[in-house]
Amino acid sequence: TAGLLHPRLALAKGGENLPPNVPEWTRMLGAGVSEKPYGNPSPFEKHVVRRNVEWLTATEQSSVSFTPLPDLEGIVTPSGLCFERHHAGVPEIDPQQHRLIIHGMVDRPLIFTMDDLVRFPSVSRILFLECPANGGMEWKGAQMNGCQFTHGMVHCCEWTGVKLSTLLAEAGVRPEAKWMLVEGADGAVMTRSIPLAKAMDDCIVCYAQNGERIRPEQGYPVRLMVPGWEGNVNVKWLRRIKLGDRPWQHREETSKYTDLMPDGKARQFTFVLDANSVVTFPCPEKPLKFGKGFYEIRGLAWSGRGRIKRVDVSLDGGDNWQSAQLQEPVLSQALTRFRLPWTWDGAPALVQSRAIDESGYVQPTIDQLRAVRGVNSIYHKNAQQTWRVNPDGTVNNVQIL
Amino acid sequence: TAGLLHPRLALAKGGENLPPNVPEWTRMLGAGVSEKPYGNPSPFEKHVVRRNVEWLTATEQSSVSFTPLPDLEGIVTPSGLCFERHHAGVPEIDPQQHRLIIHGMVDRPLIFTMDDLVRFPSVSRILFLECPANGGMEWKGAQMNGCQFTHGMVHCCEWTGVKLSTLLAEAGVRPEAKWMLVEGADGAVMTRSIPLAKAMDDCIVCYAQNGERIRPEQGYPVRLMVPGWEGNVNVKWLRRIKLGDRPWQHREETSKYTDLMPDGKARQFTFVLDANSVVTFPCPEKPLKFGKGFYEIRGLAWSGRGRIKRVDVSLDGGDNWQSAQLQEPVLSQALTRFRLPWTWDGAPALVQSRAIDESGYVQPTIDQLRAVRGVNSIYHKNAQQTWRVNPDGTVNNVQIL
Amino acid sequence: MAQIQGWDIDVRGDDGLGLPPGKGTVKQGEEIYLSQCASCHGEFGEGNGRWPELMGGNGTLTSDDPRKTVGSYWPYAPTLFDYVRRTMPFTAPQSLSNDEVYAVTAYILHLNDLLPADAELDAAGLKAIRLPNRDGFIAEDPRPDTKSASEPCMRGCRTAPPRITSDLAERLGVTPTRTPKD
Amino acid sequence: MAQIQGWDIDVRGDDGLGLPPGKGTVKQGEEIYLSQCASCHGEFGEGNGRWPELMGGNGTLTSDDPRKTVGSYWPYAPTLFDYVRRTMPFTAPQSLSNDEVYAVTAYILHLNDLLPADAELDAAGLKAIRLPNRDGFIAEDPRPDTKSASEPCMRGCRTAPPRITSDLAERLGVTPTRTPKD
Ligand code: HEC
Ligand code: HEC
Ligand SMILES: [Ca+2]
Ligand SMILES: [Ca+2]
Ligand SMILES: [Ca+2]
Ligand SMILES: [Ca+2]
Ligand SMILES: [Ca+2]
Ligand SMILES: [Ca+2]
Ligand SMILES: [Co+2]
Ligand SMILES: [Co+2]
Repeated sequence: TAGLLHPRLALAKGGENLPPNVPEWTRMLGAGVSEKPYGNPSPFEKHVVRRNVEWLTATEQSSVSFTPLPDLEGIVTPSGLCFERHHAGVPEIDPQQHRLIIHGMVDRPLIFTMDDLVRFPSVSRILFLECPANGGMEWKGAQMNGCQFTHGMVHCCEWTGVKLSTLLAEAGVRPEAKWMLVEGADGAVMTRSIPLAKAMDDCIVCYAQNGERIRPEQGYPVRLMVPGWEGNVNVKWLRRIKLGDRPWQHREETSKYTDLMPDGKARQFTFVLDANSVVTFPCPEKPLKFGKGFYEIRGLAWSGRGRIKRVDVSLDGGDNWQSAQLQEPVLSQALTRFRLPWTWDGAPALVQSRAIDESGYVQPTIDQLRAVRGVNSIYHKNAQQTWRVNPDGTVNNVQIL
Repeated sequence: TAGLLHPRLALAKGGENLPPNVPEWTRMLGAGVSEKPYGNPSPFEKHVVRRNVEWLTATEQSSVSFTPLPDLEGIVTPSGLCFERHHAGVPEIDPQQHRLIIHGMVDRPLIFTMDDLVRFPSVSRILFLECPANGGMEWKGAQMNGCQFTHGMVHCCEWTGVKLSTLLAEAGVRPEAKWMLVEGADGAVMTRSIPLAKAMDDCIVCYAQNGERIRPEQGYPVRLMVPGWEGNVNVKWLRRIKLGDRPWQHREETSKYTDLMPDGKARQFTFVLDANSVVTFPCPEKPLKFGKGFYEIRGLAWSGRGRIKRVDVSLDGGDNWQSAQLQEPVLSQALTRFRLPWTWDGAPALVQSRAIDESGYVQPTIDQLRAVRGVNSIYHKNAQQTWRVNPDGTVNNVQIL
Repeated sequence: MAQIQGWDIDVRGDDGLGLPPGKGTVKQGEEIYLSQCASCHGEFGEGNGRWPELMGGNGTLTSDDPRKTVGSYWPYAPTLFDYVRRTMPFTAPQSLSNDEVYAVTAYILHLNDLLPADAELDAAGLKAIRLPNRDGFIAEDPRPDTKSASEPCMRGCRTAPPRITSDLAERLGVTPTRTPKD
Repeated sequence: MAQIQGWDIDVRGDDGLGLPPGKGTVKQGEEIYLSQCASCHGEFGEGNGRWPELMGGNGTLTSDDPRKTVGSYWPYAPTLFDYVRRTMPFTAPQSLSNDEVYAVTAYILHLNDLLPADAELDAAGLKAIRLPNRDGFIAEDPRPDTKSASEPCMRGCRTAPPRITSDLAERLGVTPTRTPKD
């Protein structure tokens, strides 16, 4: 691949820190090892932050902030940049005083301390977590001119905890139990009903995220992870699990997190996150700023139904497609990074990606989705995204037919 | 596994935040979404920090701080907790003004900006990075009573960058080139010589760590990753790569990072990190604080030669061994988490782990190592660690024969 | 277990299982509502600014602008008690007594023409109320609900050139900037 | 390329390739050393406290307490020039001129009895110096250098019960505490 970029390789000109000069930071000592017992990003990365959309919600305590996907590489999201969604702000919980109760249709109701939970056999998985409202602002048309806002309600971390099935075995599940209610300790005392089959299958009661204890915004000291299922059921600040014979029909599974169809009926308990993907470079925040020539298209794909099998990229609005390279290992229910080399000729382009998962599901176009669901279902908007690349290299969010 | 822990499941007694009371944090709103554009751990996790050993070095600018391994789960190390080792402090580099030069035995000397580097085809890998001095304080005997200090010069992150072979192809490698010198932009202007075969094989010029741009302590804005090779050659704040026909015999590969043998000769260019492992629970920092009963032994294993094939754990000082469960997927040259259930009978125990990698290499005992290398070689001490568990559940660092 | 009872606050929507003893009138609810709820949800439940509305919206679910409220969208009345008890008023969750929650629940139902002005509400009364959109939900998830060839087209897939149907995002000016506040 | 030259400071240890023009005397070096180096490395290169020592240690490499210095351990003299130029004095790297680096290099060699007191050093002189431990290094990595059965023993592996050979760690008191400083 020699000659990939060298037409425009930067030759240093002027500047006291540029060669041949020895930069100031090379001529002095930097910070010592005990200066930052817990480290932070460089001050030059101040723009890489979660952002909220101020006009979107009445209050910042029941609101959302978005992961800066265009600034990220690979598949791991740093914990400090994981999107936030909460309904009564982030509680500051003392782990010594936090308890998890399991009761209802069990043989032995139990109360666990954090020490108890950590003591059990543990598992770790790298999992994506997505709010089903991700992309929800785009049902009626292209609205947000930024990948952080069209797709930033997703993150991917390594989660560690005890399998919920282990805890339920301690309590003894009664045969009539078919659902469970999971409840948070925040001011929203968030509740969702989850089928017991999923609980027994792969749910994890997690206390660690990317190696360290879970961040406050993500449920410190303990949250539920429900692999591949919509973010809201992954209840944070988990305080209680109650087993029962049917769902609780609570506010977050009736008034919210239901998908209104054009006929006025609403789908309920739409848990699984269908395959989704987005090109994170180029995108509105990351234009093609060096003119014609080589670029690597980069993006993310994910599916609640398992592994990503393939991601196709189109540069002409879906007429022709090329399969991108997937970063190995491709993990089930985790973000999957895709990459495709591209030599841009300077002409306008319509860049799209299309994910296909191991179940054979193909990420739909926006009109395929609208044909079935109309434009008022808010949740589960997993349509192919289109970025228009303009001749000056700027990039905009558009929708096409 | 019902009944695993329930003899001592905590029943809440007293305390205004314990059930049946509704804790204060459930009765109020917490922080809103724009309060922390970049998040941090809970204030209750203040003890989970890198620590240095003040008596070890004359200055904190040429020193080391250690990863708090006993506090971590899974395999990913959060970037803020990755051990630090630097020789002139952490430089604060402006990425706009940083340059990477490739020259020497190449057809076209080149100067790259950060923008150039990011534009090239990228790769991501989850890799461990270990200082070869990890454990170096333990050659003569058990000295540090803490896993953070006996083994904490290792971390594991997802690294993203451009393959060095891609950049070298741009420059055009001349046939007589056999080694390269890599050089940092810090005040130590750190240099090491690396065989060109390794450079062409799997070295990565990295700008991202766990998704975001590399942390200052880890080489912001760009560092070299040399998978499986001793930390020091993974030069941080990378500013220059020069190709030549033989090693440079610089200070860090003669005076330092050479392994003095009992006969007075020193091994040079001992790059590969042999398989190593340590039990992170229990350990001196994490005693068995609940008396007899169930515990999960947890630990980490890694090898510069590829994948960990097996980890055996002994509870009786090496008389009997059980193979632990390995966290999937097991990645080449990455930390590998192992776990083993254990019901402690309250008797003293000698807990050890022994890693075996895919090359068939078996992690040695300390006396096997000493028999060959004596006690003055400082580096590459990868002996099996022994923790003595006392009847009161406390744990100490010991060495046994 | 006594300890569990303090946290065991869930009320099941479809049959009201878990509703506590207690009662309250629409009249009492009005007073609580006006002092503790109206500042956000509006004097008549119409919702101030972007704060949620709690009434109206009937007949809008098939419109271009569906308004989903207790009256128009919620399937079960006991859910209202459960939600208000667990998390309202927004800034002081769990500060109301059970009687007060019954009262304010009654008042919100009244705002939606589901209870007369002189009504008193208790567990039995709440269970007996049938909300208008009771049968508005489909509990079976019909997804995947879009169809594509199992081997999707790779070359010359379009019959007509792409037509931009929406390109306002760039000019709308609703996207936050990349510059962080200090 | 002119731009590269400013950063192209490496000097190869074995043959001095890259040594710049310039020169300095032991005498000049002594002055620089005493004002800019001795505070850490000691008046005679003996090293103050835990700061590195720069002389002595000959004959200690096979002892219990090897002292590795320029005189006793380093294989190549040009490496000394390279290292001092790139990073010393510690608090002001690259602040010395090439002549000053030659001078202080000469002085350190003199402290190690490798140059007479009246010597002057330049590139040719530095290349000509042969350090005592020139042949002390093995460039081939002989590892893996421990042997274990390819299928290591799993049951009853010990011939004698384990004997603790070192258990001081607990009592030494050199391990930092878990409580962070504020
Ligand atoms: C300070 C503002 C505020 C006050 C005061 C307040 N609420 Fe709310 N209310 C909210 C917000 C915000 C939400 C949406 C929360 C969410 O979904 O995260 C909400 C949601 C609701 C809902 C659910 C609406 C739906 O359709 O899903 C009900 C019912 C409700 N409030 C009732 C009350 C009652 C009763 C009171 C007084 C006792 C009250 N609220 C006081 C802000 C307020
Ligand atoms: C403020 C303290 C300080 C001063 C002043 C200082 N040094 Fe150093 N020197 C150090 C430290 C610390 C190291 C080890 C650095 C490392 O390995 O990271 C070192 C290492 C060295 C070494 C390598 C020793 C070895 O065996 O590897 C040499 C040679 C050296 N210094 C020469 C000098 C000279 C010449 C000067 C003055 C021009 C000087 N130093 C001034 C602190 C100092
Ligand atoms: Ca410290
Ligand atoms: Ca709420
Ligand atoms: Ca903001
Ligand atoms: Ca130095
Ligand atoms: Ca309104
Ligand atoms: Ca000394
Ligand atoms: Co859903
Ligand atoms: Co080595």
